[in-house]
Amino acid sequence: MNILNLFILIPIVMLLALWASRNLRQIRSVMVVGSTMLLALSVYLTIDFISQRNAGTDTPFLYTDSMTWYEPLNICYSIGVDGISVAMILLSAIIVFTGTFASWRLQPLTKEFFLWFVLLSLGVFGFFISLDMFTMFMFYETALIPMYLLIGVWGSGRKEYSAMKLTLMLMGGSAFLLMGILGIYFGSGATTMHIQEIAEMANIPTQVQYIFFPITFLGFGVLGALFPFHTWSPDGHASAPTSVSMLHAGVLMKLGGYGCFRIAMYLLPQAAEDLSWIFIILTTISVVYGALSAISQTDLKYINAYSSVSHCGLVLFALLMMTRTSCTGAILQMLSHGLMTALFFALIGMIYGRTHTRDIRELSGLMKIMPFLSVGYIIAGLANLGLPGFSGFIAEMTIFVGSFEQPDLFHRTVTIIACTSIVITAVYILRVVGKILYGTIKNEHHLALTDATWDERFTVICLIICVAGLGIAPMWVSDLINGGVSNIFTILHP
Amino acid sequence: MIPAEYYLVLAALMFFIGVFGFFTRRNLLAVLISTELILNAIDINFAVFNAYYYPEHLEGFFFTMFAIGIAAAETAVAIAIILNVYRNMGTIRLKNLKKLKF
Amino acid sequence: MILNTHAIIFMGLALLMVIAALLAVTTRNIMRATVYLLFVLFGTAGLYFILHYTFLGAVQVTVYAGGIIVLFVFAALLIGKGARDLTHTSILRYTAGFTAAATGLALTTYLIFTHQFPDVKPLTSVVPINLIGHTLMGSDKYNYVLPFEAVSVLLLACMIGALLIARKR
Amino acid sequence: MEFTISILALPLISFLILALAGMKLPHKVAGGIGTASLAIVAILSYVTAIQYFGAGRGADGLFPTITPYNVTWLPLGETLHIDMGIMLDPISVMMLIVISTVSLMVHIYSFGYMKGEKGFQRYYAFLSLFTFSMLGLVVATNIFQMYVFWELVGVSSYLLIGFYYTKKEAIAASKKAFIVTRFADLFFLVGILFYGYYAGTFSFTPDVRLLASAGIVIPVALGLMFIGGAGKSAMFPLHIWLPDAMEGPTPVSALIHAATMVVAGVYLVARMFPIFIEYAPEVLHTIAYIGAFTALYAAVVACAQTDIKRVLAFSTISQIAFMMVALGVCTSADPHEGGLGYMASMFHLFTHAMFKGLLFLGAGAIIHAVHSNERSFMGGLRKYMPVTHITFLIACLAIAGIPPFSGFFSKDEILTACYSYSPIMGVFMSGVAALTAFYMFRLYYMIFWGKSYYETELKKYQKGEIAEKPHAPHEAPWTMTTPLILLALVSCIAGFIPFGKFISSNGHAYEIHLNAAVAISSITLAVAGILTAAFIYRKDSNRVILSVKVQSKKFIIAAYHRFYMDELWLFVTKRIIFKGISRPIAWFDKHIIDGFMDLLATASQAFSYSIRRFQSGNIQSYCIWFLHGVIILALILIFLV
Repeated sequence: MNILNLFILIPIVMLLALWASRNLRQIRSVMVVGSTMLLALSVYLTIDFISQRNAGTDTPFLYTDSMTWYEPLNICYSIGVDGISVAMILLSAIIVFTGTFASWRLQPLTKEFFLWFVLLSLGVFGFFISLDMFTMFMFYETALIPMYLLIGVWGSGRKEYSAMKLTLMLMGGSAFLLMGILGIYFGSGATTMHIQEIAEMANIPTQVQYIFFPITFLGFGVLGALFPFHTWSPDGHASAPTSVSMLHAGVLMKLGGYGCFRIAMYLLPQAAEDLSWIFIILTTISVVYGALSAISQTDLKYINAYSSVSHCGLVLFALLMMTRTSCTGAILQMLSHGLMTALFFALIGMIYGRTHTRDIRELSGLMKIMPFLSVGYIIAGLANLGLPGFSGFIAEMTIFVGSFEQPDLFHRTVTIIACTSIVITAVYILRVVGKILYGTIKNEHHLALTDATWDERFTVICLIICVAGLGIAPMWVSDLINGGVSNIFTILHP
Repeated sequence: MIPAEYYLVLAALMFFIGVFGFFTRRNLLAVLISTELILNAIDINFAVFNAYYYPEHLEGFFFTMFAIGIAAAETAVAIAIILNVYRNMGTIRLKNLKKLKF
Repeated sequence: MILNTHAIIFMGLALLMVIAALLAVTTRNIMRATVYLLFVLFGTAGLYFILHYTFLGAVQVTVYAGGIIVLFVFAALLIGKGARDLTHTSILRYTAGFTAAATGLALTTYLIFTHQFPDVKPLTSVVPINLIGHTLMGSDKYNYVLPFEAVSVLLLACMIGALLIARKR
Repeated sequence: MEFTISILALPLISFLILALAGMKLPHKVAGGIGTASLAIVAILSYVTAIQYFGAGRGADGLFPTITPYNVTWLPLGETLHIDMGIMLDPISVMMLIVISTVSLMVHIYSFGYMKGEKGFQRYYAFLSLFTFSMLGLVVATNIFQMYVFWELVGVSSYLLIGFYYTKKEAIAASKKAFIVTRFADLFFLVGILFYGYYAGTFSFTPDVRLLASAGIVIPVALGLMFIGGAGKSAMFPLHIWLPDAMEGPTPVSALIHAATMVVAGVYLVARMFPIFIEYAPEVLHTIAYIGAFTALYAAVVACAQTDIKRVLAFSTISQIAFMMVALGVCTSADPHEGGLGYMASMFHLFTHAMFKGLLFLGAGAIIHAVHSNERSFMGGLRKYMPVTHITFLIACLAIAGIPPFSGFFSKDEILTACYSYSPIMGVFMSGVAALTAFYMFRLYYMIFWGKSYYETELKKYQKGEIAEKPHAPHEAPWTMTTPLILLALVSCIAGFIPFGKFISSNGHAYEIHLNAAVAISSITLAVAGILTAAFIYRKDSNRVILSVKVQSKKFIIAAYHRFYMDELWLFVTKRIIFKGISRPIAWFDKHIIDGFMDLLATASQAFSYSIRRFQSGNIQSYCIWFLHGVIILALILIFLV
């Protein structure tokens, strides 16, 4: 059997097992076993993929498989992976794994929470392994819907509002997306919705591309927090429970970037070439604007959400720069941002769980009370502002170097503007670190608080190791991704 | 021999009188009465078509008969419901029955 | 059209039915409405007799006039004052209802008179009762034992249902 | 030279050990690990230097550039890749010595200085991290590796400045230091990107043809890189972080903010010198002018400070500016033809690291003794702290440029280079040098001479005016004095090193010969400066000084406030960026953009409410509409179709 099917099967089995489990112990063991299996599987997949590539297989996708699903519309369950999807699957598995531990003590309705959580991850994995546009879209929707309940039920603050807003905006995005997919399918005259086939036919008329590129890009862009459709992100993240924030910012937002690249740009290359300038402007605004907004926020999660807007903006920005290096950088940034934000949200959730406030004006001197979490926070912050040795640095540098390969004035200018974000990032990160971790303790009640428990430590350490590992040894990931990007570029820039 | 059209016109008249009553009455019982009028008009039509155009068959005949039977059943249930509504809400005025409304 | 007995009876019945129907949907007293309905039902039974469907007329009289009207009367009596509350509806609704009904009527009449019906093959004698019985109980083509059984089950269900619904708790 | 990898590895390992297990280790063990690893690193550095310079010059008369390690760390596109490796050439070997020596001294010194402090292990961990990053920076094989370590240096500086994390000023200072340097790094990065694109490589030795065809871009790239260097090296107007950085522990100031990290900018310019001199001499001269202005500015400000560490900080800025000037006045790669400044700059970097480290460590000893940075708590300390006094005096003499101390030789070379560039520059820099002598000895006299604060307090106590007996200042423990003595010795003899034999602008040996005119004039000026300082500050309340002070009160106050540069920056950041841009953007986002999205939602809700009446739940109205619809459809079907 194709190994990729396991990424669907394991979550399904987990769902059944969760449904059957009777107490907290069983739920936890199902989650731990399942997520560990997923992680192990994804690691195996990565290793096997690399060794197959090294052995010289150079088909665009490996582990391909196809099964017709619905004859009249030529919908197939086509799966397969290239370097990019392998990286994304690995990322998702890590986040699901750590997310499990981050919600170790979640109450109430633990079982239901994990049911939705697993359903969400099922959607994510399905999205990354599918090669059929419709199947992809279906998994995309599968991943979106649980979000509504996860935020609406287990969230905090104005959770109903946020959940509604997030879902509505993302649904609006998927409406565009569906239009785009159908446009591509009928425009190309293909016999299936298989991405590779449509891309190789390459016979979508330019006029049609001009219509459907913006639509598709926008559809995915909403999920990638493209300015001005990013406002679901701050509210949504602020209300979401910890592990959901992690999964959402860590993986779900990456679906946007991945889709933009895999569908919008890959299948509509001509329009991508000609119309990219519009979106470059928007993403440049995203990058700088998100960072600047983050400076004056007072809620920790808002700061991080705006920072995500900025970083995810950089992902789309790099994709639109359309050089091999910048696109590799974009994927690296997706990986790196996924890990870093997950780390950040995990830490914020842990701090919030203790102090019951996320307002940076009310927090101070946490370093004395919870040194482990504080050190974790500083490391996350430093990673976020692009310190060498962490993943953020290699991703940003790859992006900037790649963007510089476009020698004309417009691209140069926006690249330099985007570069300024690294300074602004430093400003808001250090502001937060200085305010909440350093200094003296203002609130007497905080003195009684405890440092991280074992499950929290485990989550944080896992993520830090991943962030640092990616930052110290970027070669293999970079190669892995580069392979996938190169394949796409044979179509994008023949 | 009376032309079939006469019957049909009569039935149509009764039908639309029933419809009119259905629209304008504000009382459940009265609405039900209007419904009976409508049903009756239809029954007449069935009988007339059968008797005038297809006398060798009995479809219309039986249809009317079953319609009468079912109308009786329907009325019984409807009146039971109306009585129940009245008992629970103290009124059978349509305007006041809003409990199930969003 | 020759003005024969049938015709005169038909005209009388028609007049009675239309007037009674109009009164039934306009009167404010529910008891009166019930009685007007009774007239209409009797009129209908009369029409069936004219059509030589005597059995049908009998059914109409027993089931409708005998059964249903009794139900209405009991309901009206049980509800009492509440049933008498027959305030009229808004003028807007009234007009809307009237126009709809009038237009519908006009349209239907127009269709009746313009439509080409097949040739008339009138019934000359009363439908024999044994034919009705055989058809109702037969299981061949154009026989109705299955609907008959279905209706009997339905009636049973209705009876139980009506009991359940109206039962005092 | 394969063993050089351990020069990098040891501090890193020590950092990791201390960071992961540090808090559980006893203080002595933690400090011991850090110091031991550093001692080995220092020895290895000396061995490297001896082997490298001992191996002699190659056939072309140059010391060969050795690259024992160079691995591709991150490939970027087809041609570009970031490499990580070790490159040994004269200046990197020289820097290895400087860094490992000063770092070792600071490690030893900190045993005494930081004794009993909470977070002792953390302190040593950070020191190791810093040393690792700084060593990585100097041995970088390419500009991007340099940038990588440049950032790491910045962050370790951030962590060390903010070491006392409960202190408000320290937090602010660390933040400021990081952000200001980061701001400068942005330019550095853009410069690197330009350079990388047009040179097709990040290495220091690019393809000459590519550079020549790039035109104006290379000077721009180099200029941007210089801005990055200016941020780290505290050139005006990016110097504002350095005085504040003195909030960190004093040994850290000695190591990072005097001897090593702040000269990274100079090192960067020196590294890129061949390209500068070939393709962007104008940029180089601009650097000279910026440096000259910074030197003067910092020297003037230093004259008015009362916090002894601040004085030293400004003196550092001024001295680094000297090095920048020296690099900037070069007009050719040949040391005989106007390329002298390169060698002078490196020489000054070397000597300055030693005596400025010494000054800071001395200041640390004093602060350790009197528990304050303010000069009003000092005075007359020479009796109480003899060792510190002598070593501090040596350092002051060195920085003032009095022979035979090391500063004289290097500064003399700088002045010679300046005179050969243009007499005006020479005279200007000589003036600044005199000012240096003045403010250093002002400091010296204020600390060690004049009325003793302790004695005054003691008298008050004896008279019964204050209840508590003041603590007597005491000499520092041996762990602190040993590094002082060692560094003082180095400061005494370093000037006699035939520096030009090892390092020169084109790599060929260069014989240092003192320019008699310059030497004599600079000595005269220095002595004049010292005498003025002695005249004014040796005794308290001199009449002349009072009248001068009164007459130039405004100027002194302005200088004390560093000519309001901080306020200007604060205005830009707080008022313009934070209040003027960030707040409005956040508001805009919340109310306009999000408001628009909400408006969409509210509008559709309002619309649905308006058509909600159709769904009245009233079966009669449904039927009316239904019948109307049926009739209309029927009419259409009958009459229109």
